[in-house]
Amino acid sequence: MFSLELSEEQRMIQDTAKSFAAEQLRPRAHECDEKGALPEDLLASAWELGLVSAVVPEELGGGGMKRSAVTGAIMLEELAWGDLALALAMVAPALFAYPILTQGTDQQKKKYLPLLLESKPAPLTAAVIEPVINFDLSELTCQAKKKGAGYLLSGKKCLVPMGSTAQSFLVYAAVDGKPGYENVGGFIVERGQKGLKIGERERNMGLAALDTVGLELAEVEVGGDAVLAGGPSCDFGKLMSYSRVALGALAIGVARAAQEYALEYAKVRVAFGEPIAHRQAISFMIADDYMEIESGRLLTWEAAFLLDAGKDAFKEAYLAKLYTDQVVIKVTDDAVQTLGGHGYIREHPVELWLRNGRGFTTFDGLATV
Amino acid sequence: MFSLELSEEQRMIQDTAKSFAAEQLRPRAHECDEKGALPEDLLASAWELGLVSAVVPEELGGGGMKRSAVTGAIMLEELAWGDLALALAMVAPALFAYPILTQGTDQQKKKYLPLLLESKPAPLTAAVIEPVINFDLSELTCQAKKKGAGYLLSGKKCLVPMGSTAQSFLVYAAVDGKPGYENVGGFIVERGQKGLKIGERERNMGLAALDTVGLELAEVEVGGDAVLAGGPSCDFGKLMSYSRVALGALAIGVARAAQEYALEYAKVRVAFGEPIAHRQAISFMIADDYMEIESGRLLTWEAAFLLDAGKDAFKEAYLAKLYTDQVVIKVTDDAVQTLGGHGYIREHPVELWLRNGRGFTTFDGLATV
Amino acid sequence: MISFEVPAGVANVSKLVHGLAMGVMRKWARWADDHEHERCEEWVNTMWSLSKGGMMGSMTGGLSRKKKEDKPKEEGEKKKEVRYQNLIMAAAVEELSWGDAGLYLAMPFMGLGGAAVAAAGTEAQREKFLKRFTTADKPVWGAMAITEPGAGSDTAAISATAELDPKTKEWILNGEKIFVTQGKSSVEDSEGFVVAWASRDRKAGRAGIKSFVVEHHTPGMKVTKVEHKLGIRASDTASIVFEDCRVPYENVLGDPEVKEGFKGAMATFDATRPMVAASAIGIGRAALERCQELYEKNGGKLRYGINPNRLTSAERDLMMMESQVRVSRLLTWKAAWMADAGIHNNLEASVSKAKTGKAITWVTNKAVELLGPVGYSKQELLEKWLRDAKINDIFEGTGQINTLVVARRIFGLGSKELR
Amino acid sequence: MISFEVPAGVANVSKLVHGLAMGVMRKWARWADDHEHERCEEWVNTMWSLSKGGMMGSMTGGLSRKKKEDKPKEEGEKKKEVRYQNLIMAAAVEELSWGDAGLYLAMPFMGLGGAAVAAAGTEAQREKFLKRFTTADKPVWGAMAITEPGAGSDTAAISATAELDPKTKEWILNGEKIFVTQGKSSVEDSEGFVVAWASRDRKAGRAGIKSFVVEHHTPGMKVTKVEHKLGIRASDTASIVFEDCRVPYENVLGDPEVKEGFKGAMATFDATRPMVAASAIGIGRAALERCQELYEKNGGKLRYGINPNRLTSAERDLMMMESQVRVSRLLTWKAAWMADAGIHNNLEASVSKAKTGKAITWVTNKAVELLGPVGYSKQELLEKWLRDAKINDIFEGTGQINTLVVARRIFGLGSKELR
Repeated sequence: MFSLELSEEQRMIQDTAKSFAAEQLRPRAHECDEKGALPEDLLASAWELGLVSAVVPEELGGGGMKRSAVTGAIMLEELAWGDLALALAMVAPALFAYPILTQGTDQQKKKYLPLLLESKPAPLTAAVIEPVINFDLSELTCQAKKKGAGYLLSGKKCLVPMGSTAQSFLVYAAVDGKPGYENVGGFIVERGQKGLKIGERERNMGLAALDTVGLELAEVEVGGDAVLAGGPSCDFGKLMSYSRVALGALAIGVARAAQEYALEYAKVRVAFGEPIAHRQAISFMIADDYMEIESGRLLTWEAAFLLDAGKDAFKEAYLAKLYTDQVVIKVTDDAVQTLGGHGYIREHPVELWLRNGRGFTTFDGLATV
Repeated sequence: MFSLELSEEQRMIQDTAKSFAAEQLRPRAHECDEKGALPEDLLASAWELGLVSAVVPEELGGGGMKRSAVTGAIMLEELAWGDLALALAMVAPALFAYPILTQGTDQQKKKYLPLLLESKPAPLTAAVIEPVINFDLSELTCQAKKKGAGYLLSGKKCLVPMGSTAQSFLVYAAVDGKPGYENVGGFIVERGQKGLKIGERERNMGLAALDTVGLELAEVEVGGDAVLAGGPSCDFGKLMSYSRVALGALAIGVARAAQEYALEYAKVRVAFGEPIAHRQAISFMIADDYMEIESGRLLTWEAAFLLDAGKDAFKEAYLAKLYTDQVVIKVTDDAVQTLGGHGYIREHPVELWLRNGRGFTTFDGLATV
Repeated sequence: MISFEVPAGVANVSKLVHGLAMGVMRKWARWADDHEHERCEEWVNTMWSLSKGGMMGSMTGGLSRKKKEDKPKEEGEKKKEVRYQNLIMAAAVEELSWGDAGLYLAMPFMGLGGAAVAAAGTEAQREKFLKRFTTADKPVWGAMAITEPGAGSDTAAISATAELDPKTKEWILNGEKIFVTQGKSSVEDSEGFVVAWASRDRKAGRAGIKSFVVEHHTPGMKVTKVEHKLGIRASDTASIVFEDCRVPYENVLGDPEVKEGFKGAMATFDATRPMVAASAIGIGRAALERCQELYEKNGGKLRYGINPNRLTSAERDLMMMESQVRVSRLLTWKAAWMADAGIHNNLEASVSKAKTGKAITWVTNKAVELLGPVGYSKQELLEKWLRDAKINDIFEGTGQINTLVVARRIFGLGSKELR
Repeated sequence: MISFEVPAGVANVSKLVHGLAMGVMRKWARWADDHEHERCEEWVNTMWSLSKGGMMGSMTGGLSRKKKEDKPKEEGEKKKEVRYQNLIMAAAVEELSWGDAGLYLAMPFMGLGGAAVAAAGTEAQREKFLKRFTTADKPVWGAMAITEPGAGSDTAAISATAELDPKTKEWILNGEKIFVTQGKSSVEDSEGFVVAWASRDRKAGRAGIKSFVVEHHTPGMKVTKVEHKLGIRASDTASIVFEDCRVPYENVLGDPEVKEGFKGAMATFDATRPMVAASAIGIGRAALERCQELYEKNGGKLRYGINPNRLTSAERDLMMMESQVRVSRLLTWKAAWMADAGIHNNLEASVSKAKTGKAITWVTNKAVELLGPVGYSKQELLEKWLRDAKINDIFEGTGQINTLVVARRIFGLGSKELR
């Protein structure tokens, strides 16, 4: 029944993520951003937390933990509070593995899920976003044409996380050129396959520390066994609802980081003889941000709860993402504004959060819970 | 060259309108609203100012003043500051007469324009708005079908100002059912014509003091000589640009009334030991409103200036109206908020301005300059 | 464990009250708006018969009872099942306001005055003052009188006084109260009462402020004005003047001594603010639903899932309206649930009120805007909902006051630093 | 008479500078963003040759000259033809920032420091300090140093000190300045100068604050840091420390005595704030135009004139972006025109800055949002424009500070009441 109290397990996972974020991520986020890289050791220690791999079924050697979107949302908020790039890098393998877990064939599960149990991050990722204006999940320009028992994939993708080193890509494409979520298929493409060109590391406003690449697919041939759910299409709407919940939680994490930082700054920064927190123009703005963060979190959690309860939640997850997209834009801008000139320089993290936060309206499919 | 200084003439007209608004309108606005009527004497004295009729050409016995949208905007802002219902009542005859002035045939001019010179408000008005959802000027549901030399008009109109007593109505309709501004025609319909049903006085959220009615037209037959510009269509885009400028100015007038009232209230209302103006949550909100009013006014004036310069200004007038529509909504809400409980009771005028202000998004074609 | 499952008790009340709202309230909504200062007999009588049947009591008793039941738990003690009284109340208020916010406020009911008695009164006071709401022959109202011409949000500035007559042991009240919801109904039109805030000792500031139950028709008390309002016109909003109005000693609520009485009074806001939010949500939902209905009737579709930039402007507005209603409800339910679970909810109560007041004002404005002439006309209720909704950003603490509470709490600043 | 006709002088400058912006600035924009702390030689040399040719002087001299020419007019005197120097400058700044806001700030130019000399300096000081900007062999920069680690918007809190050595008649400066635009270029990389604000008498508060011209490479002055920034990376933003830095007596600007020096210093904001707004407008227009272009290339149309609720969400956003850019320009032109016409524009200068800073931040954010992956990628300049634009809501007074100025003016309240 209605409650907003975390379960023991949720609290444990939250604590784990929170500590890791505070101790490992936050102190290194600036350096990672400036260098444009997440060091191997950081990725490895993040992976060792086992936050992504716990859901591998027991029969495949995993912990068999029940997958929970709510718990995932709680975890991702904390990680994104630490650093968004790392949080996205951590869940990149899940972008491949979780759809296999829920919709994959037995053969696909056996082949790929055990990779999550390795000590190093599994070299798996997914390709959803396309480098076009008005990119729309219901009208993918990447196409899959039937050929024999399999498909020929053609099109372009971008913002593929950890794509430079990934071995296997779950590529989403419109089957036979038909629009609509219901006609989207997931196709497993292996690095080195003929027709697959993996682009240079991308350069974006934010996420500099995260390895993202573009893909060009020129009639890449995919066998029938490499089609998610046995094909032709999969339950893409459900996959995207999980993604939206994840992105909502990540956006809230970034926003919360910014709001808390601005709040602390306002308490100590003195102007005109008093801390600027004493001015309503500052404190009301931050109070408003606090309320918007609460709002976005509850919307996201509710959508997550519905997914966990086996509901469709397509609308709820969509609305939650629309909402949190705007929350993170507002709050990170307000944080820079609160710090004034100090917010504009890269010594303080708020400008990084602003840059990262500007991507959420674009990040469809870039994370999952 | 660029200047925001009023000309002598503009200043004179502004002063006239301002005094009338302060002395005649503001003190009686509440009573008019509660009673749902504009007293005859008020209408008559407003008409006597000659603000609408000055443009009647000399050859028809008028003053032959050059029509200026800028001057009109200045005047309407002042009148609306006094009372929107009266301002709209005052310009209602212009809704009929000005299109005749600029686009009418000689015969139409001779027949109708001298009515403006009478001592009582000319019983002329226009019918633009339709009682439908998604009402769109470019897709009027009121239709004009060719019949002989004239047309048969069918459809519904609403928010026809001063319609209960008007003798002649300029009714806009889509000619032969074609969409687009370019296919809208203006048709003169006289009270009592067969097929014309003039509805009961309307009841709306605001504008209670203004007489507005709905019209039902069932194959009302209009002769060829009663078609604006000789027909079939007129320059409806231009007419609507003038209307948008007028509505922009009226919206700014209402908003300014509210902003000034809230400002004065905040200076004297004491809470927690000081005037509430000393709190940034209040004073910044009102400062912001001041800036938005300035913004809306300049956008409106620029569009008006372009019209006066003979430019199309279709886009500029449209954008100005879009902008001012939102300004008046925000500012009047803020004013009620500033007064708190006192803003919610009808003793103070802010709630009236809020109600009137909510209509601007709907008032297409309800005024002109 | 985090759960958004609606408790059965809540769902039942929602359903029950929704029927009432649909069946009785909606049909009188426009009439009541048009007939300010008149009583809607069918509504009052329906609600009175239900109150006497215990329905209102079961809905509203909870708000007051929780304080006693939710004493600090001993460590290790198995947590008691949460009883959701506040949540049930929020659900009921939402539905009533979905029906009509003015009629909701005008229903014969103990109101905030009764709630204060229930919360701060002794057993004897409860017995004496509250019994009437389930036993009287005719409808009865209760009211709360706090605001004064010179004291709105700044309740510490209250200038009404209560002097103790040592001879008769009576309180002598003097002062003027305004914006008393159902004030006239409570003290002139029924055998109800008003709870008036007054100061025993103006030098003591907040600590001197006490609340006094003043029975209907008490000599020296006079309703001097009933306001004409923007919205919620079905409800009477009265000015009440006290001139040497004598009240029995035992009618003071809580400790009559001058010491920290004020904090307790302010704490009732933690219970009432989420209810004001719930009322706003009911109105907002009514507007949203009607708007969606008309939009869809008119051939519009809501294409959830596509690139938001490709939605129509109306579609996007409708979705944002929907989100705002949902968000408002979630925040309100959080605050109510915390009260039910015995968790201090001062911050969350103000969050729910501040956010909801603003959000629903926006929602109802958008609804009118989206429907154009149809929205602006009195043929639909949309324009009325806009007017009704606005009060929720004003009474029980304006949006600004509630934001101030939120800011003070999250910054950990007092009223001297963050003013 | 009200007129929105663009004066020919303004139109000419716009056209001229637009060519420069298109031809030189745009091609280096991304490079300059990627190579923070490096000088873009082609740009600097191009602008230097133009400065020496007098172009920059003709553009910028106006800002300073207006004060002398626009002495209060005698009644009845025929009004002089307005010369539009401020408007011309605003137009130039808009175009330069349309090209690239970072490069605009980095151009060899007397900058705010030079403007202060021009506005507050004597004829001899102007001759001595400003001549170099048209005559030097190599590019020269001027800078203004106001902000300190502990004094941002609160310029009265400046703690840098200027002590007069009675023996040598030199000023001895001590203190740390931060956020000095083109600080390094002015005092280390060229034969320029910085105008530093320091207090002669900290007890005197604002009245004790004076500004001092400190020549490049003056001993005791050191650039201690060059910031890494969110945007406008082509421009250097330096920290400068003064340690017993000796400056000739005649380098003080304005009256060296302690009396009301501050108000004059603040008044320069009335001239500079509209120019900051103009810079924001240039960026916003660049983003708007590119966004419209890509939207239309992609098959989108802008259907002005239809019911706004029927527009697509992107269409409506684009129209609102367009309105915001237009509004910002109109407000800015108003403030600039008032300066040109000799009308006190303190309120309007702050209005233009406050509104524009916020409006253009929103516009550039929307542009990135509307274009999705294309907007977020560095392959387009949109993401850069977003980063560049934000500074305009911060420097020369944050949005909050400018709103405070507006509020104080319209309420007629002083800094003690409205803090």
